[in-house]
Amino acid sequence: MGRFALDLAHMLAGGMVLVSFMLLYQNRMFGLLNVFALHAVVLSASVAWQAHVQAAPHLYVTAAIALLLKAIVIPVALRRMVIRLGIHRSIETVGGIGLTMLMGIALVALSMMVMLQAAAEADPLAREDVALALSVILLGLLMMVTRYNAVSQIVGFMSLENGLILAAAGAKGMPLVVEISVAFSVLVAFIVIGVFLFRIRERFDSVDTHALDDYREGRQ
Amino acid sequence: MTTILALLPFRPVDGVIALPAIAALLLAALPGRRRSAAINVVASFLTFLLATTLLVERPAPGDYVFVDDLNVVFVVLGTFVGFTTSIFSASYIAHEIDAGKLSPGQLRFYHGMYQALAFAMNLGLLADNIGLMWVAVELATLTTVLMVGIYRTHDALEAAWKYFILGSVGIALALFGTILVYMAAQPAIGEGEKAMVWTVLVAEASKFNPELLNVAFVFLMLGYGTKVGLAPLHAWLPDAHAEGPTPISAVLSGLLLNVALYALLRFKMLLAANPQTVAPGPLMVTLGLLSLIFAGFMLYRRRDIKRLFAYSSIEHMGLVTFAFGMGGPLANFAGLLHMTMHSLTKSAIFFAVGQIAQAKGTQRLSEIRGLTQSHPMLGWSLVVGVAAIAGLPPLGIFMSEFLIVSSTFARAPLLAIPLVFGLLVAFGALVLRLTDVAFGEPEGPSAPVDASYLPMVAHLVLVLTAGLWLPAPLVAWFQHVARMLG
Amino acid sequence: MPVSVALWSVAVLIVVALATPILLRRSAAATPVVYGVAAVVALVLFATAVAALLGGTDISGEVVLPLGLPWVGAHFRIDPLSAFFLLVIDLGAAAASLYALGYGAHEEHPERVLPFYPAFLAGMNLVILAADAFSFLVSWEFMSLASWALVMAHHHEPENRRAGYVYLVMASFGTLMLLLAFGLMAGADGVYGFAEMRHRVHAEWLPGLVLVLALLGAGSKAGLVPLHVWLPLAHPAAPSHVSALMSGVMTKVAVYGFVRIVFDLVGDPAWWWGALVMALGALTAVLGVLHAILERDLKRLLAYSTVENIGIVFIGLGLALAFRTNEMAGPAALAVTAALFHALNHSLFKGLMFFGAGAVLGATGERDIEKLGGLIHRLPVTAVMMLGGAMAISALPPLNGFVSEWMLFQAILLSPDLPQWALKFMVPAVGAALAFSAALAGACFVRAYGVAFLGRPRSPAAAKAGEVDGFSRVAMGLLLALCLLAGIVPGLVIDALSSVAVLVVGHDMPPQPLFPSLSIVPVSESRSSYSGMLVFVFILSSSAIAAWAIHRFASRTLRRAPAWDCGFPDASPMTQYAADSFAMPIRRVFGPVAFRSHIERRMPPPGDPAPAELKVVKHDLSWEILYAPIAGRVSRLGERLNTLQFLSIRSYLTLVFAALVGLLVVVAIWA
Amino acid sequence: MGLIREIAVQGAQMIFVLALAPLLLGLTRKFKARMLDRVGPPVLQPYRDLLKLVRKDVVIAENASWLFRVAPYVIFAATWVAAALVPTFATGLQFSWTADLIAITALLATARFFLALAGMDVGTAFGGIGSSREMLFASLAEPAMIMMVFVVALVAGSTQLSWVANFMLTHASLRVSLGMALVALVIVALAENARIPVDNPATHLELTMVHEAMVLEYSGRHLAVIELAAALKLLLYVSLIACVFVPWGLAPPRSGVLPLIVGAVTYLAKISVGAFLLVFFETSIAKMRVFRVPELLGAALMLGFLGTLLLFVSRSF
Repeated sequence: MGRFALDLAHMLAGGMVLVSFMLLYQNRMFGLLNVFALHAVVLSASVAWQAHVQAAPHLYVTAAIALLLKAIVIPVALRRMVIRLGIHRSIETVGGIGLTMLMGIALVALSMMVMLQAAAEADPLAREDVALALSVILLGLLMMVTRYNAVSQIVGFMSLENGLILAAAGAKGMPLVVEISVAFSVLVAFIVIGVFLFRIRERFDSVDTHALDDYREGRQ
Repeated sequence: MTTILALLPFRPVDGVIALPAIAALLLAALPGRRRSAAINVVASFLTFLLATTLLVERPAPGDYVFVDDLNVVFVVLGTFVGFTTSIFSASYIAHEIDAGKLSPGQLRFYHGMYQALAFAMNLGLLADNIGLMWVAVELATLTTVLMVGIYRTHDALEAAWKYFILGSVGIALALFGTILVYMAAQPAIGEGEKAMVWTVLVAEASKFNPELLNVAFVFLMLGYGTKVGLAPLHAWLPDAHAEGPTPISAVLSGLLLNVALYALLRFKMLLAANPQTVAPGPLMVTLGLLSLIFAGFMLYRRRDIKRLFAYSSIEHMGLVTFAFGMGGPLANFAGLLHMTMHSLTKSAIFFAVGQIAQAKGTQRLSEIRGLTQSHPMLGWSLVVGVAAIAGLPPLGIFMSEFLIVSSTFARAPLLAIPLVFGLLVAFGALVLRLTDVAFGEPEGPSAPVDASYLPMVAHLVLVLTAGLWLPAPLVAWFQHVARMLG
Repeated sequence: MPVSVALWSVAVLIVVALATPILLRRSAAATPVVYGVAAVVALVLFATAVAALLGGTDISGEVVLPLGLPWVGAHFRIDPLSAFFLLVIDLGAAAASLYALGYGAHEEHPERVLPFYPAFLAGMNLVILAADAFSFLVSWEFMSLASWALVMAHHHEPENRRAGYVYLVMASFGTLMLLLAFGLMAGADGVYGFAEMRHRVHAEWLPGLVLVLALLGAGSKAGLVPLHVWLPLAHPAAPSHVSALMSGVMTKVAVYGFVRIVFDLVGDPAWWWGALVMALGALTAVLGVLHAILERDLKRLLAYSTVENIGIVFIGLGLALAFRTNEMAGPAALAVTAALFHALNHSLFKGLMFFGAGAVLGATGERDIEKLGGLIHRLPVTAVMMLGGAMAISALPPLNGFVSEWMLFQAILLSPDLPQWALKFMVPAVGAALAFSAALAGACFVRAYGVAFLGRPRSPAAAKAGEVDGFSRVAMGLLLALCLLAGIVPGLVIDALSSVAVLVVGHDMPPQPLFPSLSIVPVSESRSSYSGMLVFVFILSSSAIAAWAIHRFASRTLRRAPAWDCGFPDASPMTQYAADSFAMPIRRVFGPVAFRSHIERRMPPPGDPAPAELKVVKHDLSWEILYAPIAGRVSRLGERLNTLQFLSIRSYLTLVFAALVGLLVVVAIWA
Repeated sequence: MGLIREIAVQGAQMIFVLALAPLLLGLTRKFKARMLDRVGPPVLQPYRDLLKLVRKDVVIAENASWLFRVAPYVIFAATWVAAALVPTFATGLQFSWTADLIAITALLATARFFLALAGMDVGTAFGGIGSSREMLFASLAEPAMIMMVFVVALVAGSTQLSWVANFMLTHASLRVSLGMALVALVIVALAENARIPVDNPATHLELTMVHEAMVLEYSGRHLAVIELAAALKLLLYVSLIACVFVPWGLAPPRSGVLPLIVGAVTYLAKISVGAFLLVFFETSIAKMRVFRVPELLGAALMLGFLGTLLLFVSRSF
């Protein structure tokens, strides 16, 4: 395949990393959701491109799922929830946004270091893809651990999962990609429902509003 | 024997996987508690029978399902514990319903989930496809999440939620590892299904890109390690054990941890098959020791009896991981033996604990006293069980610990020091708790126990026998597997 | 073949142990049945051991059972060393079972004693019979487990529970240490059979490490300072006949383990081994007896005195090691014979003393000697037995305790020829320590016997006490007779030990002449000799003559009157010299050094009728310096780590994240 | 024939020490009185006392046990046997191999054991105080004694007194360690025989008394036997010092009558000198406080230890 294909794939994957950084940068709830929708769009574009390049039609399904579910349904649902549950519109972070951005950069560097030398003789398309996917995953995790709000943590998890889909799609001829993406969508749905069910307003680690630490063997 | 098997309309392997699935649907559909409990037991028993047939006759490995010495160990052990646990859970759940803790609807759900869990685990164990294995483990996790939360109490839900979130991250990491393995395999094997078929992978492993495999193993170690409950990925385990119904705690400790460990072992073999890779040993040894010592210290401050034994599960999984990490025929043998013994003992202990908790109406250690006096049978069984889990002879775990410690000391004396230290710390804690629970002046309410002691006693007898005498075929078999594990 | 006989007997014991719960439910006669069977089996084993030791039977055979480690099997055999210890153990076991036939009758919870008693005996015998590392350790720990269950028999007292806890933890510590020792000797290829282990060639650093591990492992079971702390807690907690077994017999099993590993399995010693073992032994002996002399609890006092005697045994073993290193075979044989002889003696008189203590406990319900007194009037027979035991344990001729210590002194007198300077300086000090502990033991038992049995009763319980049953008296009489026998014809024991000495140090003592009149000659007539028989006869005859002459030719009348007491007759029994006051001078002289002891006085203000209080505070330093800090550290660390139980999910995720990044960094650097 | 003669000699020795013991006591008292410019009791006074006591009725406390009545004879017998085994006028007696120096020490320990028990039997404060202090002193005196034995044994290569004496006769030489041993032995002897500065044999009803406190409840024949045993003990120590450190004049084994007589005469001379020295020492020193005594005995122990150490070390030269 031509250089163009490679560059485009590379650009899309890189775009996802960029959007992940944008996610990290957000400090407003709705902004976050919008950016996440963008993240999903870029993902589906990238997956679609992979489908085209690899001539693997089933990947189009994955792309479609991504677009439909993650770019539209879930963001909307979350936005509803934020309004319904009256969740704070601002995002509290551990150690401030700047610091997390710096850590994010370090993580991207790390993943490049690890993957580029690791996948040395894997075919270049896959290599770039995987390296970037790994950085997306790490950024997603970083988001999960540096954001207090439940919603932003969900978003972090979903971006992590986007990274997984990206990697899976990038792996040439990988079977079960569709199934996996479906499975993950189910998982995410579970989480969102859980949040809604347990009325988690602020903290991920408290399934209800009143303080909880007393139950775990009462830590007096 | 083989002729009888030939009469079966289906291959035993498929039966082992399919039967629980069918039973699950059936149970989900059928109301009625006695019946559903009975069906649960029968289904588990039949699964166990079918699994034992795998010992004598093995199907040819297919793309999705295969049987070799390694996973037969796990399958037979798993189906056996699943069977005994189903007996125990029958009486346990009956009591819970009488106590009004569970509604009939939840009961249906429970039994359905029980079989679904069995299905998922058997699938994961027998899967010949790393993708399929991953899916199965994820399924098993989800089912247990649902069962942990079954009481709908606040604590149960919180525990389930914690388990769910941590588990999902673990799943994600494991998946990424799997993808990387595929990518490593794909140049050598070519695109498509084949590159995920285990038997093919291990055959071709020497041609894979080693660095990629290293990175992959990091992710798999953390991903599946979360399920094994290795520190520092253990956080979900104690709460899940403590808040779920006791049979599920038994299944978690006795089976699910093993399944995750099995997945780890598979990939360890994969790496072992490729000489250029970084040896996975050190990684496993480190995490194993960490879990052992950490859990040992955590045992001291426990106030909840189920949480106590959950931490002891972490300790023992750490020990097993350590043994497999050390590698070599002796240590691997010890690891297999230890895992088996731990499954049997720990589930027996949870049987006892479940009945104790029902008899005393509490799980708080401080409110359970003098069991050997108030409930001699339960109390002494608990004493035997804890003696076994603490590694006292003549019970089975002593033999494996003997082999682990002595072989380690002969090979890497410096590693033996933290090992022995951790064992002592854990021992001290367990005995301390046992002294208070089993002896002293009984206090608090104590209802009589009507549940059957059979599963518990059966397990303990097995453990005792194994400590004194191992049947030669079993030994030969374990030794073969140990060599297989390299 | 003796081995199979022994194994069958052990099997019988185990069967009894398993059958006991049913027996208890079926019939009321469980107690006599169990103890009776145990006694018979013990006697059978004893006979086997005697036959094996005196070479009456062929003991070359080794039995391999398809148990234990699959590819090793369970090896059992009897060689002279194990035969001797079998003898010691089953003699004690037989006596204890006989005693228990009477004493066990008033056990309120027989179901907590009976099943474990035969198991305990079986465990001890198996340790001696085992001929491979795995069976040895299994039996060893099984023995600990069974005795732990017996310690927990009276689990309602919190201090018993604590004792059981400390005991079990120490026991498993010891087992792990032995496990490491065997692991070292077995090597990476796992050679666990003793026969093969013996012939392995080790790296030169290895035997030293094995010695240290063996000291830690066997020493923690035997009660070497500073590993003795569990012993005075656990031994008294058990029923008295079990205390007798634990103190008199189980410690010998530990000695056996040490001898087996260090003398037999690991190979040639280095010179510092002897020094180390001797030093520990001396320390143990002195500290043990100093603790004993301040103790008020009779059974605990006996337990501490066990610590002392173990110290004496290890002094002998250390000497033997030192001699053996320098190819001084004869002296080595003398030292090791003395050590083993003392082990035998201790098992005899310590059993006797614990039986006596049990009798007192049964008769008065008191273990605190401050509440006893005048028992010589109430328990005449027990009083005689205890007197004999006290004399034997205080190493007074003509009883057996003296003979072994005398032989030790003779061995020390041979040690100036040792070339190493450290040994030259150490051995005299050890000798002084030995003499010192012997003298203190005398003081200790004068105090114990004088306060408990003589004088006037200090409590109603003591005043109303009654003599114990026949079985107990017979058991005590048996042991006392053996003490006397071993004291007046020690030559027999020494000759019996010669094969053991040959096995252990490759040489034996010269055969002891039966005539002239049973004197023992360790080295040569010109050097030293001792005839317990003649001393006994002389003392007996001369005192008899004196008594007869005086009564015959001088007065024989006797008048009873109030005590003179310098003109203050019949004050209250409280004015008697109490145990604490008896120990006061010794405490005042040695206490501050040995265990920072001091006195707490509480004087009520003038006009307050409340009694003044005076309390002696003594610390077991090894506990406070060694164990308390460790326990504190562990619990503090546990407390600190415990916060990890209460983190938020986000923090747990952070842990996972950190682990992931860390590992990735590692891999990145690695590749 | 020879055997009978040997046994006769042995018997003679036993009678001899028994007969001499009170005399030594009398001598010391006489010498002491003289040094204090008193006339003092006649030398034979102790014999008279003993006879009188033996004839008197015995009065014992109501709650005294059989042990109280048996103890005196055991004490006496043990001491007597011990004394009989120390060569006085002849070495190599028939039964000398029965017990060596260590055994003799132990025999004295046996006597002490029973004395201390007897002290506690009646259950009075005085008896207890006596026994307690006696055992305290013993706990230091015995090791000191053993150390002394070590020194002697290492020099002479035997713990058998006859051999020691013969060795000393043949290889007489001045040695530092022997000197230390002598001092140690003297201190031990003073303590064991309840002499000043450790105890005062002449007093009663003094709270620092030890030996007298233990025998406080005894009377009549019992007291007589105990006193005799005490006298024997004193004689034993004196003759021990004599035969180890001034062995001259001892009759060699299997010797004729003349050497025996010579031995006897020299022995008498020795003990009278010993008595004189003892008294001289006692009159020139004051009684100690009880808790100073352990320091004194500790010094003895140290001396014995040093002597032993010297010998151990000097072996390698």
